[in-house]
Amino acid sequence: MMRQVQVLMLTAVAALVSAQVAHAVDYGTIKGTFTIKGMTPSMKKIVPNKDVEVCGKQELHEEVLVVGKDGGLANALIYALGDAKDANKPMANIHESYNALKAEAAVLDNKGCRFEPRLAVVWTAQKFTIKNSDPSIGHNSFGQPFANPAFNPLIPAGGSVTVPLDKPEKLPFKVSCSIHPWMGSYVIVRPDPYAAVSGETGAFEMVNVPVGEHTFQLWQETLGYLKAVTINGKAEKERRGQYKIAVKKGDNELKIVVDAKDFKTQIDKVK
Amino acid sequence: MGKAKYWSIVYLMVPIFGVGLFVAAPALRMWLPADVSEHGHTIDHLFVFIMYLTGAVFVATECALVWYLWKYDSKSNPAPTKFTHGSHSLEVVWTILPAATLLFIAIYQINAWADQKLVRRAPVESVGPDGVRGTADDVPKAPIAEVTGRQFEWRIRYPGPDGVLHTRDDLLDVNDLHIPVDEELVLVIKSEDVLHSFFLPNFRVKQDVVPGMKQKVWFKAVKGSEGRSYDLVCAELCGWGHYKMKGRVTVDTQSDYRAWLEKLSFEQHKTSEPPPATAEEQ
Amino acid sequence: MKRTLSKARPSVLALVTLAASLASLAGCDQSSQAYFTATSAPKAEIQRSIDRLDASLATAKDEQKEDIRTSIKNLEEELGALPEKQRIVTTIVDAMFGTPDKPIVLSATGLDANKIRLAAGPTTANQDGNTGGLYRRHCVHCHGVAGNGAGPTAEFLNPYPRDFRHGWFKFKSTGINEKPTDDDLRRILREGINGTAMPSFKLLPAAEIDALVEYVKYLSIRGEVENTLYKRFDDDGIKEMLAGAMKGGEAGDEFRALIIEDLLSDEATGVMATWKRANERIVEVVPRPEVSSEESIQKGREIFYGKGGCVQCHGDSAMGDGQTYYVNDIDATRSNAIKQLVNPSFPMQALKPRNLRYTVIRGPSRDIDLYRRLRNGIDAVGMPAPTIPPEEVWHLVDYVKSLPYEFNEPGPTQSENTRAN
Amino acid sequence: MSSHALGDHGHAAHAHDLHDHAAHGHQMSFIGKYIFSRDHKIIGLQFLFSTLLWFIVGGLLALGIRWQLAYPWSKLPILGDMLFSGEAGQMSPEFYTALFTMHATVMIFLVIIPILAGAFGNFLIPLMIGADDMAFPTLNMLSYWFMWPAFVCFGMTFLTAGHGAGSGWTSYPPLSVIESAAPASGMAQTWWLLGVTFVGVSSMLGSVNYMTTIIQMRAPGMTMFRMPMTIWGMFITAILQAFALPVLTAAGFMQLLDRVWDTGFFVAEGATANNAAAMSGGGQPLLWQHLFWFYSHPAVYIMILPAMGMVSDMIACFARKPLFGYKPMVYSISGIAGLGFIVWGHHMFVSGMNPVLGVTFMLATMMIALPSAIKVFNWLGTIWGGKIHFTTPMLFAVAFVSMFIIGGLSGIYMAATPVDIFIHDTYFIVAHFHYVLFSGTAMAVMGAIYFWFPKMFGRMMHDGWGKVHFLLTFIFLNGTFYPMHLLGMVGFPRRLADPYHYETFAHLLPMNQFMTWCAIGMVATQIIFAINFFYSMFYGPKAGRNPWHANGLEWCAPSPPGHGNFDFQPIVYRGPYEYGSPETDEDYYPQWHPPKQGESSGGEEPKPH
Repeated sequence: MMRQVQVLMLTAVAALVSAQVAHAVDYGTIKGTFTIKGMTPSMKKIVPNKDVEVCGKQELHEEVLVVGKDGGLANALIYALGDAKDANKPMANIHESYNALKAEAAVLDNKGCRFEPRLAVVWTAQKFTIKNSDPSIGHNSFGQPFANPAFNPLIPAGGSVTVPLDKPEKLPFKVSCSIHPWMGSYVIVRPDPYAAVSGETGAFEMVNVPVGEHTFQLWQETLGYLKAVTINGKAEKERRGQYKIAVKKGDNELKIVVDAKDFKTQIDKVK
Repeated sequence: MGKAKYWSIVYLMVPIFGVGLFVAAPALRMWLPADVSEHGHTIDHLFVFIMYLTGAVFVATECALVWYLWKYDSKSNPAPTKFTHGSHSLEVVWTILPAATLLFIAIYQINAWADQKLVRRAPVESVGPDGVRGTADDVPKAPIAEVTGRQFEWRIRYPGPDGVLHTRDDLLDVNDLHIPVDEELVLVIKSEDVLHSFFLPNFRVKQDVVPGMKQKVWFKAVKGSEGRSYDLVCAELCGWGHYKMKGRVTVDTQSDYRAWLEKLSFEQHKTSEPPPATAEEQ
Repeated sequence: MKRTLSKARPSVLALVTLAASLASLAGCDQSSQAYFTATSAPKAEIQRSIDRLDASLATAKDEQKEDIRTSIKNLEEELGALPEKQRIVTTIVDAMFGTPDKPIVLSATGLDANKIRLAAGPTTANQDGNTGGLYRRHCVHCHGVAGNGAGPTAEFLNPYPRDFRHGWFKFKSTGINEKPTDDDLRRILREGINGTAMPSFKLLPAAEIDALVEYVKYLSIRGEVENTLYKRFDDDGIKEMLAGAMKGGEAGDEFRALIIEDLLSDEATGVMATWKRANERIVEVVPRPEVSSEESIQKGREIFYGKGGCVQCHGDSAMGDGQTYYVNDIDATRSNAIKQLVNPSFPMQALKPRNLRYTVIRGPSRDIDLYRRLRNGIDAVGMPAPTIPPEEVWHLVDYVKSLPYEFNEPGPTQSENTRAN
Repeated sequence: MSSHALGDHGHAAHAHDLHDHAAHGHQMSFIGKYIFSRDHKIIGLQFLFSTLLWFIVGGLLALGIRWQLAYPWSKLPILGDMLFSGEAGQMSPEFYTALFTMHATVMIFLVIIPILAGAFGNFLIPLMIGADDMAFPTLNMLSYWFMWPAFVCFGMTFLTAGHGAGSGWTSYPPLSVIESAAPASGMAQTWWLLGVTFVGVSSMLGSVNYMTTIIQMRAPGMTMFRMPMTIWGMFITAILQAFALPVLTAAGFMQLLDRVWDTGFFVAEGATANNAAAMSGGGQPLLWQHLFWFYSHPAVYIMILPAMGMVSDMIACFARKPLFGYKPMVYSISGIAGLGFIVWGHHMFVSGMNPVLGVTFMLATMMIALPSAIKVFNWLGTIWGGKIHFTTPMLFAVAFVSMFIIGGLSGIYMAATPVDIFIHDTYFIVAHFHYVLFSGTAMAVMGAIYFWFPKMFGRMMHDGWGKVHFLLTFIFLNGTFYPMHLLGMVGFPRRLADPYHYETFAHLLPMNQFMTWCAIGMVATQIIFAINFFYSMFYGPKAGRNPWHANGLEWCAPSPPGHGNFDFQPIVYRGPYEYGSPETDEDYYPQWHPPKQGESSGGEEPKPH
C-alpha cells in the first residue's frame, strides 16, 4: 500500500517537473539542403509491360537516385534520434504545433503507377493510409517493416486502406508492388515528428526542433547510411550516418553535401 | 587329374543351398508377407504349388546333372562311352510330360486370374420400364475412393456424403487410405502424370496406373486385420522420387471407418483451431 | 609464340583437371564445412552486375565509358574481397552453429538439441528401419545440406524448393513476414504441399517429424544469421567484431557472445525474436457468416471480380492468366521477397498466379488454410491480401473452392478401362 | 591330328589364291588392317574388345546400385564428394535411377547382344560353316562402326545433367517422353533413344549378313542339319532380329518425335508433371509397351539362343559324345523363336492391358517353357554316359546348364498370371533375368572365350587360373543373385533407391549387404580373368589348330586363321558331333575328315554347294 502511494507521488512530481522543463525549452527550425557533388548516372527509363493503358500515360523512371537542378539530392532522409543509443526513443520534447498532425494521416499513394511519395514519413501518433488514385487498376503494397507486422493489401482502384504502424522503426523499410515490379518506395516510422525528406531541389525543412545538440540520422535509399558527408563545409565521417548537430533558436542552415563517387558502385549493383 | 570329378561337387552345392535357403527363408522372415485379403490365399496357394513343382524338377535335374558329371568323369570312366545321337521315344516322353504339366498349371490358375481381374458388379434393385421391380446385375460396383498417383505421392479422394466422386463435398487426403474391414471394395486408381503401380503387398494387389485410363481394383480385407496399417508401395518406376511414393492402408472396423471419414470432414471444414500450445499432434 | 602456347594448353588443362580431381579426392574428409557454402549468392550477384556493365560498354557514349570502367573495377575489387569475407563469415557461422555432421545448438536459439541430433548428420539405417540423419535421408536431395534449396535435384523442380536461409515460408497461420509456428511446419511435412514436388511425410513417426521441424528451424536461423553477417560485413563495427571472433581463446569467446547477442537475441531485430513471437502472430480466423453456401459462393464471386481485385492476377477465367513474373529475374522484379527466393544460378522460372480451376489447390487446402491465405496474402511470392472485411473472406474461400466445379458438374459415370476425360 | 588333313586337299590354284589374299593382307596399313578391316575375324575381335570394355562399365554401374541398396544414403565411396557435394557426398535419387537404367542398357545393348552376335557371331560363323568370310564384308565392317555412334550416344548420356537417362531400360512413356516428369534426364533420354537406334542399325546390318552367309556360303557338304548348334543359334537369332528389330526402331523414332517434336503417340491427353503445361497428347502409353516388348521379348532369346548353341558345342566336345537329340535341339530353338513372337504380353500382365488378352499370353508363355525344358533334358542326355573332361570351358558350360535350370523354372512363376500380380516388378523378376542373362549367357560367353581363345589368338589361356576364375565367379554370382528370389517373395520392389523406409522391407537390409559384398567380390574376380586374358594373348602356350580335339570346321583352320580363313577348301562329310564314333579309333571324328574306306558317313552324301 505504502509503496503504491510512493509510486503515485513520484509520478506526479515527475510530471510536474517535466511540464516545467517543457516550458523552458526553446525551439529552432532547420532549413537544409542535400546536394550531390560530382557526376551521377542518369536513371533508366521504365517501359511498363503491364496495365499499359494506365501506366504508359506518363513517363516513368528509375528512382533509386533522383538529382534535381544544381545537384540537389531528392528523397534523402534526415531524422532525429531521441537517444543515440536507443533509436526507438522519441525526442524528449515535441512542440505543440505538431499536435494538429496527429489527426492527419500519413499517406502513401499509388498514383500513375508509382508511389507518391517515394519516401513516406510516419509518426507513430499518426494513422498510415495507403491509397490507390489510379483509375481502373488495382495495386498492392507489400511492406516489410522490421518492428511492425508486415502488410500486403491489394487496393482496388480508388480505394484506400489503413495499416497499423505503431512501433517506431530504426530504419526505413521498403514497400513494393508485386503487380508492377518497378514500383517501390520507403516508409520510415518514428516515435516523434522530427524527420524530413528532401524535395526535388534537395531542400528540406524541419520546424520547431528543440534547441540543443541532437544526433541526426542521415539516410538515402541507395547508399543506406550516409557515412561520409560534408556538413556546412566540414567533412565528417560516421559509420552509421549519425551526426551530432547543434540546433539554435531561430533558423538553422544545414548544407549536407554527398560525394557522387559513393553512389556509383551501389547504383551499379542495384541496377 | 583324377580328382577332376570333384568339380561336380561345386554344382552339387546349387541344389543343396538352393533348397536350403528356401527352407530357412521363413525363419529369416523372407517369405510371402502376411496375407490379409480374401483372395490372396489363392495366389499364395498357386505360388507354393508352383514352388513345390519347380522345386522337385529343380532338385531332380540338378542332381541328375551332378550325378552324371560325377559318374562319367573321363578318368573314372576311361571305357568307351555310350555312342548315341538321341532317343526318339525319350524325346517324346520329355516333351509330353512337361507340356501336360504346364498346360495343367495354365488352366488351373485361370480362375484365380479371372477372380482378380474381372469387373465386380453389384446387383441393383430398380423398377424397369414395364413397371416390374427387378434386379439389374450389370452395374459396376461404386468405388469407395479414388486413388490418384502423382509424382511422388498417393492422393486419395473419398466421395463424401453424396457418394459421388468429383463433387464439392469430396474429402481429400494424402498417402493415408482407410478401408472398412470385411467388405469387398472397389477402388478407382488413376494417374496424373506418369505410370505408377498401386501395390499392396499384404493384399496381393498390384495394378499399374496408366495416365489417361481409369483402372479399378477389388479386394476384401479379412476379419482380424482391423486396426492395423499396411504398406502401399509404388511398383512402377515413376521418376527420381519413385522410392518416396509411400502410402499406408489402414483397415478399420465399420464404425472406425465412419468416424475416420467424419474426422476428415471436420478437419476439412473447421473454422477455428485450438491455440498451438495445446495442439500437440501426436 | 602463339603456337607454343596453344600446344601447351591441353597438357596444362589435363594437369589442372587432374590436380582438381585429386584435390577433391583428398578433400573427402575435411570438406564437410564446405557443404554449407555450396552456393554463394553474393558472388553471383556481383558477377552479374559486372557482366551487365561489360555488355553496356559497347553501346555507351565515350564520356560514359570511363565511368563504367571505374565501376567495373570497383566491383571486381569487391569480388576479389569476397573470398576473405566468405572465409570470415563461414568461420564465424561454423563456430556458432557447427557443421552438418556436428551441429552446435546455441541456447540462445531455444532449439532442442536432441531433436537436432536426430535429424542431422549422415544417414544411418538399421534393420528395424530406425534412422539417424533424417534430414539427409528425406530432404537433402532438394533442400541441400545447407538448407539453401539447392540440392542436386532442386534445379529440376518447378517450383524450386524452399531456401530456408531466408526464413521465408509460404503456408502458415501467422501474418506475412512472420515466421511459421511449429504446427505450421509440422503440417507441411505431414501433408506435403499439393501441386509442388514437396511430398507428404505423413507416415514418418511423430518424433521424426518433430526432429525435422526443429532442424528446418535450425537451418533457417543459421542461414539468416549468415545472411545478416554478409549484409553487415562492411559495417565497421561488425567487421571489428568478426575479426575479434576469429581469434581463439577467451577474447574470441567474448566477441562471439557479442555477435550472438546482437544477431540472435536482440528483441527487435534478432533472428530468434522473430521465431519466438510466431505463436503470438497467428492471424485470427473470424466465425463464418451464416448464409447458405450458394449465397456465399455468389458473394464470393462478386468479391473475386469486384473489390477483391483477384481477377487482376488470376484472370477473367480464374485460370491464372493475369499477371506473370519471373522468380529469379532480378532485373524484372525489385521485390526483395522474390529476389532472394532462389539460387541465382538456376534458370528463370515463371511465377504464375494459380489456375484456380484445377481441383488441386496448391498448399494445404482445408477451409481454414484457404481463409488464412486469402486474409493475409501469401508470403514470399507477393500475393496481396484483398482489402475486405475479415468475415467476407469466407465468401471468397467458398467461391475459390467451388471454382473447379463451377462449369464441371459430374457427368455420367465412366465404365472401366476407358479413357478418363 | 588336324594337320594330316593338310595337303590332302592341296588344290594348288585355290591355295595360291588364298595365299595371295594373305599376302595382300600383310601389305595393308595398320589402320586398314585393324581399324577399317573387313575381315570377319578382326571385326569379331573389335566387337569382343569393345563389349568387354563396356562390360566393365556395366559392372561398375551395378556396384553403384548395390552400394545404395546396402548402405542407403551413405557417402558414395570415391565419387561421392566429386559428384554430390551439395548433398554431402551421398548419391542423389536421380543418379540412382540413372544407375539402374544405364546398367541395364549397357549390359543389354552394348554387352550381351553385341558380344553374342557381334563378337562370336562374326568370328565363328564363316569359320564354322567353312566360308572364307562373310557374304557382305563391307556391311560387316559397317555393323561394327555403327556401334560407335551408339557408344558415343550412350557415353553422352553420362555427361548430361543427372548423369544419365532415368526411365529404366524399358524407357516407358510418359516418364521417358514428358521432359518435366524426369527433368534430371534432360537430353540424356534423347541421347539414349539415338543410341538404341544406332545399336539397332548395327544389329540389323549384322543379322542380314549372318542370314545370307549361313544360307549361301556353307562349305561343300555342310547341309543345314550338319551345322553346329552355335550356327543354328546365330541363324535363328539373326532371323529374330531381322523381324523384330524394325518394330523397336520405329517405336524408338516415334518416342523421339514425342520427345523432340511434341507429337503424341505415347502420351495421354492432359498429362502434366512438375507443373509444366499439360501435354496435348491423345496417345496411349500402353502402345509403347506393346511395341517395345514385341522386340524386347524376342530380344531375350537373342540374348540366350547363341549362348545355348555355344554351350551345346562345348558340352558335346568335352563329354566326348554326340549331342543328344540334335534335331529336337534345332526344333526347340526354332520353337522358342516362333513362340517368342507371341508372348510379349507377359511383361504386361498388370499394366492395365485387357485381362482377357492376358490369358492368351499366359498360355503361350507357359508353352515357351517347353522347348527350354527339352533343351535342358538333351544336355543332360549328352552328359549321360559321356567321358567328361573338366576343362575351364566345360565348367562354365555346365554352370550355364545348372543356372539356366533355375532361370527357366523361375520363369514359370511369372507366367502364372495371378502369381505375377504379386511378383511383378519385384526382385523375383530381377533374380529371374539375372539367372538367365548373367548366370546363363555370361557364363556361356566366358566359357566360349576360354574355348575359342586359341582359335582367336593362337595361344591357350591358363587353365588353372581359369578354374579359379570360374569357382569364385560361380560362388559370388549365386551369392549375389540367389537371395533375390527371397527378396522377391517378400515383395521387395525393383528400382527403389531406399526400400527400407517401408515396414515390410526394412528387415531385408542385412541380406542386401551380403549380396552387395558378393557383387563386389564378383566384379573383383573378373580382374583374374582380365589378367589371364591379356597375359595369355601374348605369353600363353602356343595352341595348334585343334587343341580341344573338336569336330567343328573352325578347328581345321590355322590358329589364328589367316586372311581367307582356310588354307584348303574344307569339305564336310558328317555332322558336327561325331565324338566317340565307333567308325574311327580316335574319340572324335572331325567334319572335314573324309570317311574311312568302306564306311558310310552316316548321313546323306556331301553335295558340292
